[in-house]
Amino acid sequence: MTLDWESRENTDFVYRRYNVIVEGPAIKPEDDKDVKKNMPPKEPFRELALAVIHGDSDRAREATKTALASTPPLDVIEKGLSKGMDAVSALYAKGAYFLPDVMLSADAMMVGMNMADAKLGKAREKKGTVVSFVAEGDPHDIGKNLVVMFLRSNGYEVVDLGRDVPNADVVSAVKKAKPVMLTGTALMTTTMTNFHHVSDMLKKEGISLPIFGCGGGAVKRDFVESYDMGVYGVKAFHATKLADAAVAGKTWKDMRKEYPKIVGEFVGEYADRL
Amino acid sequence: MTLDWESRENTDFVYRRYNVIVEGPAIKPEDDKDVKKNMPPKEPFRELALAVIHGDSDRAREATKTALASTPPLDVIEKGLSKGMDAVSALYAKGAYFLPDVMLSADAMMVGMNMADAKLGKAREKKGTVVSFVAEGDPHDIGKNLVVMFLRSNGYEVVDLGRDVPNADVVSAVKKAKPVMLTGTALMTTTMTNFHHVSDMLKKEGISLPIFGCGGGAVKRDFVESYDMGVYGVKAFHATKLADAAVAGKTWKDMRKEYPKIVGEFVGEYADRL
Amino acid sequence: MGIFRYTKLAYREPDEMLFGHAKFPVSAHWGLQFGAGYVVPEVKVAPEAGSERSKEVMVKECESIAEQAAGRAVDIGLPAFLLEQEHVYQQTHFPDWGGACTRAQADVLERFHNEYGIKCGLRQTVGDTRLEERGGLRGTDYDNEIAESIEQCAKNGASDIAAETMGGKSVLDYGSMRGDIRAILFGIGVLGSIDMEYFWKRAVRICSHYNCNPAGDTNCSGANSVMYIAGGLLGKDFSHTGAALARAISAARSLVAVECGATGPLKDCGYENTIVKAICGVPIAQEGKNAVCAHADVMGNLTCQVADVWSNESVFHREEMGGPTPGVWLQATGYEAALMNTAIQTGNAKILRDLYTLTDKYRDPQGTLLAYDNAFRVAGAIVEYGKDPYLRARAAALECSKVITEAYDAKKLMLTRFELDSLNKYTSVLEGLPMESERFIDECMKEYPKRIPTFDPKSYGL
Amino acid sequence: MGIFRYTKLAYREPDEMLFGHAKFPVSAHWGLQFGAGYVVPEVKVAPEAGSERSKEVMVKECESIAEQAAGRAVDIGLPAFLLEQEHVYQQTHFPDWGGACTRAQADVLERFHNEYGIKCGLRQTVGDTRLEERGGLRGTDYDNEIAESIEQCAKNGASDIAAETMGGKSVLDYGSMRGDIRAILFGIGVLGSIDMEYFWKRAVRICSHYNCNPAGDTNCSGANSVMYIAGGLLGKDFSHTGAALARAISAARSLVAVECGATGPLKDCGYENTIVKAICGVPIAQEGKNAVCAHADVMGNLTCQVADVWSNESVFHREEMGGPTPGVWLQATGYEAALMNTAIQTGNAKILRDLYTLTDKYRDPQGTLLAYDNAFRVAGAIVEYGKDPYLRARAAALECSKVITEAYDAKKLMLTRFELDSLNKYTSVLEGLPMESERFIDECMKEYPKRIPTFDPKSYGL
Amino acid sequence: MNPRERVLSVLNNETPDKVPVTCFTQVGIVEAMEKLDCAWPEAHSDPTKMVKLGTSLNKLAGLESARIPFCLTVEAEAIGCRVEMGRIDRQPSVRQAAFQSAGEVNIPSDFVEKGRIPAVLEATRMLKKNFPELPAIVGITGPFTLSGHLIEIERLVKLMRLKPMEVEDLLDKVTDACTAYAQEIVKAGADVIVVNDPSAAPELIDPLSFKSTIKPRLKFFTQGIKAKKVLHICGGATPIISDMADCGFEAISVEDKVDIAKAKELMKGGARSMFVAGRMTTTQARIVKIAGNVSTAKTLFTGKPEEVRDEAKKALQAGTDLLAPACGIAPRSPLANIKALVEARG
Ligand code: B12
Ligand code: B12
Ligand code: SF4
Ligand code: SF4
Ligand SMILES: [Zn+2]
Ligand SMILES: [Zn+2]
Ligand SMILES: [Zn+2]
Repeated sequence: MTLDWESRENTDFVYRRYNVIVEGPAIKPEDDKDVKKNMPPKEPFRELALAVIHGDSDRAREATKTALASTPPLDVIEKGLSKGMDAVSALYAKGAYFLPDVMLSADAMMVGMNMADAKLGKAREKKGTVVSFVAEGDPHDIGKNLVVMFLRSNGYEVVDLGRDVPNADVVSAVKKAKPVMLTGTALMTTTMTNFHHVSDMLKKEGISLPIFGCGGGAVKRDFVESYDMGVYGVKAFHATKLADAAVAGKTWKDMRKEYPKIVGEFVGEYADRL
Repeated sequence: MTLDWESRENTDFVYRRYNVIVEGPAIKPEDDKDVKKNMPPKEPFRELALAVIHGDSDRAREATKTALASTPPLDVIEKGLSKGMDAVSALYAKGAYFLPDVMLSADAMMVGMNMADAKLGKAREKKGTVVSFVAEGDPHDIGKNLVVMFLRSNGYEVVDLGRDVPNADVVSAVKKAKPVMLTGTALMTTTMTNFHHVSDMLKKEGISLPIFGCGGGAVKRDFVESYDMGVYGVKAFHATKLADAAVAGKTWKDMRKEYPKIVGEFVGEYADRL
Repeated sequence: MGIFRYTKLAYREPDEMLFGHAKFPVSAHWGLQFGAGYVVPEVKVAPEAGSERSKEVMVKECESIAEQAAGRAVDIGLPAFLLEQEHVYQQTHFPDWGGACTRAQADVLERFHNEYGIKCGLRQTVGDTRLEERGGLRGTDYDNEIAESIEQCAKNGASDIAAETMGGKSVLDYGSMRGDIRAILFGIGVLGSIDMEYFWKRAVRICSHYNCNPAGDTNCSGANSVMYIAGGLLGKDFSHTGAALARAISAARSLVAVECGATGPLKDCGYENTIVKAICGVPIAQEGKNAVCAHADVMGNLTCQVADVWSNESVFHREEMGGPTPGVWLQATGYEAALMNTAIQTGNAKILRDLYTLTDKYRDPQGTLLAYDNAFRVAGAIVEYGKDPYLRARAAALECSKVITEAYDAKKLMLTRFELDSLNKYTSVLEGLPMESERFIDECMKEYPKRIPTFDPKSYGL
Repeated sequence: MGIFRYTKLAYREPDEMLFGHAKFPVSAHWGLQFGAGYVVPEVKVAPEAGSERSKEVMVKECESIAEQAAGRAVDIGLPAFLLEQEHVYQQTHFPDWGGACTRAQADVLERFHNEYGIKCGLRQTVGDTRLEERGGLRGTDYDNEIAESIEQCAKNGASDIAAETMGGKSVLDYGSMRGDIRAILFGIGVLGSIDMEYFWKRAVRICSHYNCNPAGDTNCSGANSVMYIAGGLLGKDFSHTGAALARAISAARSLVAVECGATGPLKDCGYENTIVKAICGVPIAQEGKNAVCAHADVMGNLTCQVADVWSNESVFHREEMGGPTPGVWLQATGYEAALMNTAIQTGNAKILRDLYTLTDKYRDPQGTLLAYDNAFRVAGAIVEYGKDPYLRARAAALECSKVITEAYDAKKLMLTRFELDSLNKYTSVLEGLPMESERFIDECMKEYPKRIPTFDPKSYGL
Repeated sequence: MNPRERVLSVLNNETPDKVPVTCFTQVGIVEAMEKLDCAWPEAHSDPTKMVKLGTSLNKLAGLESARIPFCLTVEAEAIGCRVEMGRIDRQPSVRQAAFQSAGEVNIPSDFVEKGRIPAVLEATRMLKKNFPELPAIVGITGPFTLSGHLIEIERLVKLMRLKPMEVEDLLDKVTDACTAYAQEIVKAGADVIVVNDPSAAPELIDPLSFKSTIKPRLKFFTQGIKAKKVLHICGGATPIISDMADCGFEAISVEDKVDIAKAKELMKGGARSMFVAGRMTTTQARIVKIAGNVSTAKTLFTGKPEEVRDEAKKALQAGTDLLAPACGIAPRSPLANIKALVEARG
């Protein structure tokens, strides 16, 4: 064009995109300020993280391949892919990402992680094992699936029992896997009561106490804290922080008290614990 | 100016002064062919007419004085002054004369007419009476003033109620003056509604229906024809033709139907009535 | 008590004048400024027929006008706009109507301002309901109502108050219908100026108590009536050169509001505003090619040249296929303002200004007069005699005559015989007028009171 | 029988494109030219409701529209203008009505041309009265009437014939209601193009027998419908990025009329005309800020950029305070055209063009697409696949997506999430479509006929 | 006015003599099943029991509703999903999706003759015949939720980003099926069709996808149905309220997460102006009726009758047009609480 516009115009006097003003601009995820400050600045890590953030499995495959040529597999996971997943958590938390985005990112993450694991040869040492289930009679498993996905992409071994899981099965799985933590999900008032039973059964078995996090639609903190071992989990990605805490030796009582500190953010449901 | 215009512009692509393009040389009004054939050939009438045509009040005063010395006052008016005014209307209608010309001619006509009337002693018989007003709340009276002027110089008695006239005053003036026609003018959407009220009030009074012509800026034919007695007047000088028609017994319904015929010319607003 | 009179121009040369830029910008609430480096679009819509039947209906009507305008502004991304409501009779006659309508519109604008951050302003133009033939212009009920209506509007959220007062109208009408330039000069230049002083001293005082600017006053009743009668190129009810003279005269009169303390933006229909701006540097509103709904002027582009607010003219409140008229016409003025603002922001404003001006400069003698360089000359003539309202009005007319004659002689402006003859005739009349205000007034007072029944000298302290 | 297909652009670079200038200017009777170095204002007014009650009334109505427009043109000194009459149903359905109305208007224009030397033109836009669900688009009575009406208009003095045909509308409507970009591509890009070929081969043949130009055809029923549904900035019934894609697609379709022999000026409401002009260099009409009577588009200035005719949009035939609408709106477009012509004559046209463009280039993604430099890129994508109507439509959409994405990436164009997400979604759909026309059509034919009851494949020879 | 007239008058945009107390979501509770011998799981497939249970809360508590069926698996089962039928206090649920990918989905045109659909249609006819004074309300699964059943909700959600065209095609097919099924129900005599589309809630998909992908289908659906229509979407539906209102339903039904007063406010806002057929018109976004929203999870299930009354009063104050539970009534909810709900209207 004959006129050089961009350098001179203060477009604010010519037009204003009110839709953008009231809805907020669509910014690229990597431009989000919370993401920006935690992004790995250097390659190949940046590209790995970006592939995850964009939920692009193909890109993740390429990036991992390239990275593995020069970088230790563990670094690929921890300094690259995982950082991407952290960004996704942040975006999900602030409402910029939605379920589909998170699931695609998880897929991309898994693609990379599996490649890295394969390269590693021997099984990568997991941070620990977690058992996850949806309460008996409850078909709502999306929340649980998210939890599993976050845990896996953060280096945990997860035994996923699925949905509508009889209480007895939960107990025997725990006996077998010896997890650092057990996650239960229930979305219905009529199914959440199963948590109570599971707690009692575990106690009865005298099993060394695993930690017990639960969340979901109808379930509220009061209810979860009404039985032993219960910790009310709020967001699916909190599960990883809770598991880390469990590995670090925190008990379910500590977790109830220190939830916001452990997950590292303000949590409405635990407002009284800040 | 920053831009150097004169040297470059081909103004023909920007504007064209059609008035300059179409105007021929100026001819004297009395040489106009339509005027010529209706001019009184003999003195003193010719001089009376000429004084009016030229809108020269002083000349009219002189001519009338001279004429009255030898001629009956009625002839002075009808064979002299009026002929001049007829010529003026013709010139106005064909676009050779304009508002100022007409106003000045009207002034000259009035000077002579008043003198003749005075000489006559008793009141000269008028063609009829018309009541004119501008709607309540409306200060726009130029159009109305024109109407009054045309009517007066065409031999009508006009009761000029002025502008911003309360509806009740209009009705009582009509009751008192028993006019052949009532002219209302309104230029604003918010004042024209008064016509409707006046119409209703007159109907309620059961007054024999006078004709009701209205015009002005915001007022449209549709609106005027939405109440009884309303006839939409387009040009101020149409008022005289309409009054003549009223005197000849045309009703408001006739006028709506025959407007273009009555005023004797194509009228855009009545295009469907041609 | 005298008022301040301009004896100097606000600008050193015409080229300093530019749309969107005034020497003395004005701020209004809701974030709006005038003349501060951008052009503000304006819209005004006449309340629908019948809406005057009750206060409630009128308030609703005004509210919906505001709502429709603001909605469209946001929909097409206008950064700012000014809503004007020209009072119908009742809004001035019953001051509480004026107040309530203002409040309703202010609330709408405030809501949009808060929700979208759009800059907006609300102008209330009171009606001049005074009638010379009904008790005169001063101290009647009509007159007092106007003052009260101004107060109500100012109090209820108007960002500015304007008017189109009618002082001198009786004499002006007489003159314009007869082509009597002396009557026009007397009506607009002398009587108009006297009445303006009366009217605006008071209006400025009232506004000063509120967060509301006294904007100014156009010579709608004078120069615009004449322009109207003059009509299009083929119209001949009044010569266009004569209309130009009336316009020049009106500048000397409209200036008075500013001398009394009005701040601008001067009202859009004051085609004389370019001249006034040259003198006092206040922001001005203008109308032109987006006022086709109401006027068939012959300078649709030219009036953009130094406008700070760009407006339509009162239009019926109804539906177009493109939506309700408040939105439609704001869109029209909004896009033109956007073009001007782009030019400002890209550094091309002076080029665009000149394109606007040149498009109409020689289309008609009225355009020739008002082209900003010529307007500047007329402004100079006015301030030369700045202290005397009569003399400065006369000087304005004579300079206008010179401007037009020169353009004609240079063969830039073509004139018909009718236009040239009447210009010459009027000029010789003007030249023959006395150089003393008092003598001129005496002469006029000998003639006009007896000729013009509606003329009420005491309305002007005469 | 194949038709000529464009595989090259008419201009070497975007900067060559300019308002008032077309590579291939067109002449019409009454002294008018298009694209010959000046911009022609256009006006169109819809006949009043009820005027269709008889042929006589309709003829009078059309005559008075012509009269009022021409009168105003002269009154404000316009050097030239184009009158367009968009047919109401009866004018096409009864070809003798169309002929008589044309004759009446032609007579008025001829009279003004003779009296004042004003240049004028008369465009008759026939209505597409065909309905797919009523016997299909070809060979029905409806279809034959259209041909006859074209002939009657051409014979009776029209200087050009235009249309806004509706081929593909059934599928397009389905697609736009569901945000289904594939259906939009199929409806406009494939079906629309097929029908255009059928319609315009015939129209061109008819016009060739008379002193009448076949002008062209906009995608009013397609891309404009989508644009309407998309609405203002806050409208969300269809994303504005999606509307831009539909617009890009429509260029590949509207081009077909020219390929069949249409000469321009292409009809005003084809916002895609900038793209078409880049390809074939014919003059174009455009509408924008003076079409507010009908459209709330978001690019009122931008569309001036390369217009050869500047138009309003159909407006009610009624009175404004400023006079009857034919005059009012011709005055509006006339003044804008005058500004452009001043710019041309003073050598500032490119600056003004860029001001127009930049005012709206980033107001909305639709403006981004149509800014002449970007439009030029899309035109390039079209001619690259010029031989295949489907592939070129797809290419247009993909280039459009690229243009918008780049502007967004460069942070010049702001987008909401909705706009960006839908753009991404549509783009991925488009990218996934087959590269063979036949396969695409097969796929579509498997889906749409059963879903869309009004869709009549045999109307397209499918 | 009888209950039917009362409910329909609201949906007809007329003024009822009093606000109806009704239910557009599932009404089966254990107490009623036991009292009237119409227990789950049989009541899911036996038309006579279905009618009994569907009208049970009217009979026992005066609720102004006859509502069938009681789950969201009827269509999924007919199309080929494996469904587990649950027990007296647990609804059926989909155990296995019918298809592995969106492209595979193939809905036989005779699916309305399969599974429990004939039972639902038969029950509808019986309702119409035997309970003329009650509004016959029949629920169906919304297109998005049903699509989720057919290919797995998570797969569906991911596809929305990866292969949007496949989702579009799938949704079109499923919408056609929903329409066909609903038309059968209307033919059988239903007064009101309730579309339950829980998976379209903002908890699962972002509001913009609802607008751009789901809303057009719902709009298309409503155009084809000649009965009164109600849309129920669970969860925190506030961000999509104005779009829900704009789909052509006479009413929308919302959960207790939604503040009814705010929802009404939101409906008023929205697009101020738009083009219709080349004309710019100022549209008030469509204002439709709202049903709801006494919490089923908390109040009706575990709360005391007084708490039910209080919450119902709040809903009335907030302007609910049809007083109703926030969603499907929990099967173990006490009958006393339903009675309290009805009484709360006062
Ligand atoms: C989608 C949905 C469905 C889908 C489920 C698909 C699926 N595969 O999951 C379908 C359509 C199948 C469905 C069916 C039913 N549903 Co449902 N459904 C919902 C809905 C709308 C959204 C649930 C959801 O997926 N949310 C998104 C996920 C991501 O959130 P989430 O699971 O809560 O997980 C989050 C947190 O809780 C946390 N979290 C979860 N677990 C854990 C664990 C740990 C350790 C941590 C830290 C965090 C954590 O992380 C996530 C956020 O990051 C809710 C409404 C609502 N407001 O929640 C109703 C809801 C759950 N459904 C309800 C009902 C009643 C039903 C039905 C009974 C309806 C019927 N009449 O048929 C049937 C169930 C039939 C049966 N067999 O019993 C009711 C339950 C009411 C009650 N009684 O308590 C709800 C609450 C709606 C309401 N208005 O009350 N439903
Ligand atoms: C001049 C003028 C004024 C002058 C009036 C001077 C005067 N003494 O008349 C002044 C400045 C005072 C004025 C004031 C206002 N005006 Co003013 N004014 C105009 C203007 C520009 C021209 C009117 C005019 O004189 N035309 C010339 C005469 C000769 O025409 P006419 O009266 O229409 O008459 C012709 C025909 O109608 C016909 N005719 C008339 N009566 C009759 C009767 C019969 C029987 C027949 C046969 C024919 C006929 O004959 C004439 C032609 O030959 C119009 C614009 C326009 N488009 O009309 C606005 C206009 C009328 N004004 C308008 C407005 C808003 C106002 C104000 C309210 C502004 C304000 N807020 O201050 C004020 C009024 C204040 C109040 N008190 O209420 C609006 C009205 C809008 C609306 N609501 O409908 C208009 C339409 C302009 C616009 N578009 O905004 N105005
Ligand atoms: S300018 Fe025109 S409209 Fe404005 S007030 Fe004067 S006449 Fe009235
Ligand atoms: S959540 Fe409630 S409402 Fe939503 S479907 Fe499930 S039961 Fe029905
Ligand atoms: Zn004015
Ligand atoms: Zn069109
Ligand atoms: Zn069009």
